[in-house]
Amino acid sequence: MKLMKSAALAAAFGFVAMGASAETLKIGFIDPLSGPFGPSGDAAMKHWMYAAEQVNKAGGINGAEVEIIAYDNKVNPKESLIQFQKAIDRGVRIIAQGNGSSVASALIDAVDKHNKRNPGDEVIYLNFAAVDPSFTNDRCSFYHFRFDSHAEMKMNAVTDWIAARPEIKKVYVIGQDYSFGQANAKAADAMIKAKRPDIEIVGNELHPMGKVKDFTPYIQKIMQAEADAVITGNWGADMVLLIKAAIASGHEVPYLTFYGGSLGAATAIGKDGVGQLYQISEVNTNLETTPEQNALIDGYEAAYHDSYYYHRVFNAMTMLDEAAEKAGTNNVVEIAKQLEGATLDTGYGTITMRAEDHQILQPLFMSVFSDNVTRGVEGLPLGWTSGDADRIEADATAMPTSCKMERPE
Amino acid sequence: MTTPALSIHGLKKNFGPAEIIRGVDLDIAPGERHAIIGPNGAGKSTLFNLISGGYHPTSGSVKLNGQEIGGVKPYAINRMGLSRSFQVSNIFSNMTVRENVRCGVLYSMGYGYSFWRNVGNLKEVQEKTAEILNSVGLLDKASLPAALLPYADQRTLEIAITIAGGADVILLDEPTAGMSHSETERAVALIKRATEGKTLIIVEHDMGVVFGMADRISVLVYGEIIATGKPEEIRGDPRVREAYLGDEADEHAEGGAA
Amino acid sequence: MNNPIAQSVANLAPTGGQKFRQRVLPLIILAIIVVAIPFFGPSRTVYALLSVMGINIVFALSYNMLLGRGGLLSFGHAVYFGLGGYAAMHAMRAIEYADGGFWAGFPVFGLPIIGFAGGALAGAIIGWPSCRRAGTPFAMISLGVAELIAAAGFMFNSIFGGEEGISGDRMNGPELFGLSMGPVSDVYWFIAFWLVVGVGGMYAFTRTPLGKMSEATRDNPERVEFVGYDPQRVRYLVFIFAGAFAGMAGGMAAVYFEIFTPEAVSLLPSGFVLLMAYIGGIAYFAGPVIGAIVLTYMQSMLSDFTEAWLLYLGLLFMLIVMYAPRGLAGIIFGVTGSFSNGTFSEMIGKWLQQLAGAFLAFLGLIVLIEVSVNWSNGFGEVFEPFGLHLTFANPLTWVLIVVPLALGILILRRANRETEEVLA
Amino acid sequence: METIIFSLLNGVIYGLLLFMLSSGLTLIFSMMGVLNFAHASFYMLGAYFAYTISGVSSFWLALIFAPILVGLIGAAVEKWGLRTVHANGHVAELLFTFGLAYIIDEIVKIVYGRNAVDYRVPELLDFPLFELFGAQYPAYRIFILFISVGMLIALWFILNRTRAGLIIQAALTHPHMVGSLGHNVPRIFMTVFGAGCALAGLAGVIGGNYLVTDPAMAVQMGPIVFVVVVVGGLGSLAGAFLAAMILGLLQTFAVAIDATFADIFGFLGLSQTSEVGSITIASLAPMLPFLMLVIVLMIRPRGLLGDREL
Repeated sequence: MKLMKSAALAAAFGFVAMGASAETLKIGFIDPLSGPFGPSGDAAMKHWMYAAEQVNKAGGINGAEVEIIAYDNKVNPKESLIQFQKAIDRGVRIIAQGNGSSVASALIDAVDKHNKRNPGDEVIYLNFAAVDPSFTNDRCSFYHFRFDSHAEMKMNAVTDWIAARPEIKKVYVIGQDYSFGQANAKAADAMIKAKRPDIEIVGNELHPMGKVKDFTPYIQKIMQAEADAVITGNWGADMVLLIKAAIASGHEVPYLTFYGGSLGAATAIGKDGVGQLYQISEVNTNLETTPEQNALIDGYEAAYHDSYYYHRVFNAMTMLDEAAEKAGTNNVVEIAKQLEGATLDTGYGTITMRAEDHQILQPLFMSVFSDNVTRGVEGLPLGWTSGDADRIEADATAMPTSCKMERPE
Repeated sequence: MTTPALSIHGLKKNFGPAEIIRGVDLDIAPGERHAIIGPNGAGKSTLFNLISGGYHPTSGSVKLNGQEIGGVKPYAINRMGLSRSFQVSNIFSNMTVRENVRCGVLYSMGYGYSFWRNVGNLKEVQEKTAEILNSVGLLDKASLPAALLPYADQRTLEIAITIAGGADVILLDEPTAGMSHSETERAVALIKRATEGKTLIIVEHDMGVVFGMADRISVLVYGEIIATGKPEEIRGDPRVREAYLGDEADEHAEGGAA
Repeated sequence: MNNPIAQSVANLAPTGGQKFRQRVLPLIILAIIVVAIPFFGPSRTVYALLSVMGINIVFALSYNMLLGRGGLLSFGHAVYFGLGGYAAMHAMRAIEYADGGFWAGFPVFGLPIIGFAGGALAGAIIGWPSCRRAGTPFAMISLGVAELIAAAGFMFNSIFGGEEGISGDRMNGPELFGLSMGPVSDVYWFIAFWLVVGVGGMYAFTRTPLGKMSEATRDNPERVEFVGYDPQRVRYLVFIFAGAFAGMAGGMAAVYFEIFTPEAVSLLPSGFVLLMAYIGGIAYFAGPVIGAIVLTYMQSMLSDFTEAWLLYLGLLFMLIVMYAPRGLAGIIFGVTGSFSNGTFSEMIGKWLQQLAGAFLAFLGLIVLIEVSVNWSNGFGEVFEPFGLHLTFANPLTWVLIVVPLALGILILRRANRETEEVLA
Repeated sequence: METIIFSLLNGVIYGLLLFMLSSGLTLIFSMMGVLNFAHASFYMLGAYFAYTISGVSSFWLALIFAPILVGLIGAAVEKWGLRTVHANGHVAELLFTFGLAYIIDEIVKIVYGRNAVDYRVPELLDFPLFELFGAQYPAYRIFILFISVGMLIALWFILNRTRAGLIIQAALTHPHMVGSLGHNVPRIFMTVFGAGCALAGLAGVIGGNYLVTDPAMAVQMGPIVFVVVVVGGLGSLAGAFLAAMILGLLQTFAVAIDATFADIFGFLGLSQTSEVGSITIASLAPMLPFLMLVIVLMIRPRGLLGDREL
């Protein structure tokens, strides 16, 4: 926060464009910091700041100190574009954003247009959470790198997990009625039919986003359909209320979520969700890993009194560091060239930034909410755990891409 | 006989079970000055609202120059040539006096809802406004906000807005209510001058005003007209005296709640 | 003018000089400021802020056609901004993919006209049921309609483009005035042009018969009926114009941002435009202009200093509603007005007192809010102005909260009491 | 069959919760003409206070004291805030509450954090009461039912059997008359506003753990409350009750319908694959209240049982 404020003061009162300086490498973090989505952005910002601290302790990137400058975009695409202009003025040439595909879409567009209209002064965009598949398919861009598995890859992993469990015979899909939920619904249907034609999809429901207060009627429908597992891409209150309603109705089947581990969900759902709430993600803090990784988690949680969640932020920072060192310069186009196809050995396996579409390939884990964990989340004795069978290898998550990348000379 | 300016037949108005107007018949000739008197609660204001479009009649008919206007919207009736004033000053208090009168002029001059003209440049509107302001004696106060006018001037402005549209049937609802004696005299002179050649229907409590101005008088009691006639006929009518005086005594007892 | 009476009333109306000073001069000053700014070599941030301010000024003024001039409180004005913007956005794509025909010859510079038409059309359709009533029913209908349109925004992907909206490229079609529309400075001229057109157009509207009757309908709908106007029709027409100018602002936004998302038709921007207009002052034509400038700055810059900017915004709004219902414009015109009528020297003492009181109270409040926010975040940071180390455990914090707050409120009360005594 | 019974039960409970939340606003709105935008914020405060109180003592104490606390805050807001702007008319009052909602939201975020808090159903009620067609029915829902009905009876008793209630009833139908009866109008307003807020607070206490207690709960509930009040009609608690029930049932039943527009309007040639045709009734369920709001205001501005127009 301090970093952000002092810098912001300079910008607001100076009102002048500042060039990029040699001593610092500025990363413009553009995410919600106030309003209803403030918590998500805030948590991500803490991860970025801790990641920057770690890199700086090790001497920075090519000797330059990494500075995270946070911009509050209120999850509003238009506001994000204003903050983007502010960031460029401040000498930021690397932006990071995650929350909200609408914002990501606007930023990809804006970055592309900026780079086209200002050759020699390019900006690259590290996307750590916006999962619309199109960003690394038909809308792919040389300047955009995604460090999270996109929605279809996650759905692919979820359906792989289901396919490996013969006891699951009937699946229900429920999601929010907007582009993301609609895409999920289609993908789930197609993938399950392809992998396990014997599984019956007993329901594929879309409900309006953020409007349903009582999910019990939906749960009754799911129960009457006698589903053995439920897949949902819901996030925020829609996810929490759905799970709570399922618990209250005693519907004890796996609820396979994309965002069950998001901030605040564990607290809101509580111990009743144990054994029933699943999430697909690139990490859970109870996985077996290296001592370094454990030290990182401990260090982060001690420094920020917050749960370690955005593992991919550390992946992004480390890959950025390595790419820049390899390029021998902090010029972002050179960094981007080195990021293409880069690999990194993490505490959970090797990850690759696929060159053809700038999509990360990383192992995914289907974790279950449990009360028998060494590391809890949100200060609770509850956390996420998974067995060996719940690991989906990085290669298995790969999906074909329709990307036709245009690269600069 | 020529078509009456205003012709009312079998007019009734109920509010739920309460019959407020219980069958009114009245013909008023063009150019006549007609006064309606009656005790409080007789239905005078209701009758005005029925004529001017404020209320929908339960039954019966109201004809303006031979055309049915019962249940027609007030603005439509106004456009057909009937205009009214209100018992309580009903002016545009955030506007200047000049703007107030101009509001009354605009529609009749054919500028209706136009949004492609600057009101400041409409010469004939300015002239008409000035003429009306002059005729009611408010010319020197034209730039004052209407809310700052003294009470009597607000009443005058009320009349000015009413006559501004050039309607030939004018309804005035207690135009001198609350005025001092000298103010009343001036108001009466103004009304006489301003409604020259027009049909005037006036509700008034001040008997001096009524008998000094009206060609004919109707007495409305409990929703019915009990007598219509020349002032001297009404003055001598025993039914009127009975109904009126009896009720006026009650009115004093009640403390005059309107 | 051969009529002497008309001549005398014409004398009562504002003179040519007054008219020029009050009506034309502010517009010319606006145009000069707008033209002068680029010569100071503004940064991208300044260009971005100014452009958004320009858009918001037109948007807030269009809102004030309803609230300030028409007395209609709407909770769904962003619907027209959004629909106009979407219309312009679709047109921009049509220009991009045009293959001859009408759109191939349409300059991107003219897209606000499409927005204007789109907003007017939306206003004409939605206004028909909405404008039958004024007051609270109108406000509630606008809220319901806004909710419905916001939900539709996420359902009809072919129109709204789903969550990610639709985007386009403004660097297509024929160029106008030699502007490629690529760099922010080119877009600045575009925004400036339409800002002057919009402000001028909406000012002119207040001078038309319809504009005047809209004010009359706000003040006294009953009387309006009895001078030949249908108040519903007046409201409806005003509503269409308000929608049209909001749509024009949407068209400006479409060109500036090159993207429109369903969030643009949601309740949030509808609430924000209400704040802009009201904080600026709805009783003055210039009020929403001031409000748009101040709030745009707050929205995009204040969030750099504090994440509690929404709280400050809320507090500012409450203070305006409670103690300065004529808004910031009311305060400004109160002060400038006192120069012309010579009461400035009497009032200045009181104002300085009020200013000092407000400043002190505000100081205490800032310390309270900032320390609270940092305490709430709880990750080791504390509020550190001027090297002070303030936490709730630090007694100095409480001194810095309570003393200025109490002192400020005391001064404010004293100043107000004095005025009451003077008035009495 | 199962669907119908479940939808009925859930609809009634949701409707009762809505009624509890909106009855206070009906009182406030009918008497003072203030359409309180912050009403749902008081509901949120109720939930958060209950969370705090049940944390240090028990849920049962929270059930009593949280609404009282919310009511006191409401009364204070009326006395030191709303009354100041009263002279500037209803629009100013509406805007005041609009700003108040903003501020309460932000303060709650600072004090309680921006994520959900762990406010849960008390142990005593945390068990499945009975099983219906294979699905468990939680006891807490029946508890909500009892509390709401209890409140309904208490409200009815106060309004019809006490002097204060009779004054309030008179004021509901004839807001301008109260002053002439010689009653202290500001005090009545303050009491009603406080009581209305307390009712919202009570809804928060029992709704907060049934749903989720987070800073977004006010924003989510806010507009629905207006719908209940407006559709129910001015001055009519019975109307509000009816509207809440209709909304509760409508929403739960619509969810259970799988039909799409194409199924219904197929005879018009609407195809299943078209954008409009593929919309299901279920996905429209949460939009129904707003559709109802707009339609009622257009064709019947006095609401279902209101005695006068808005």
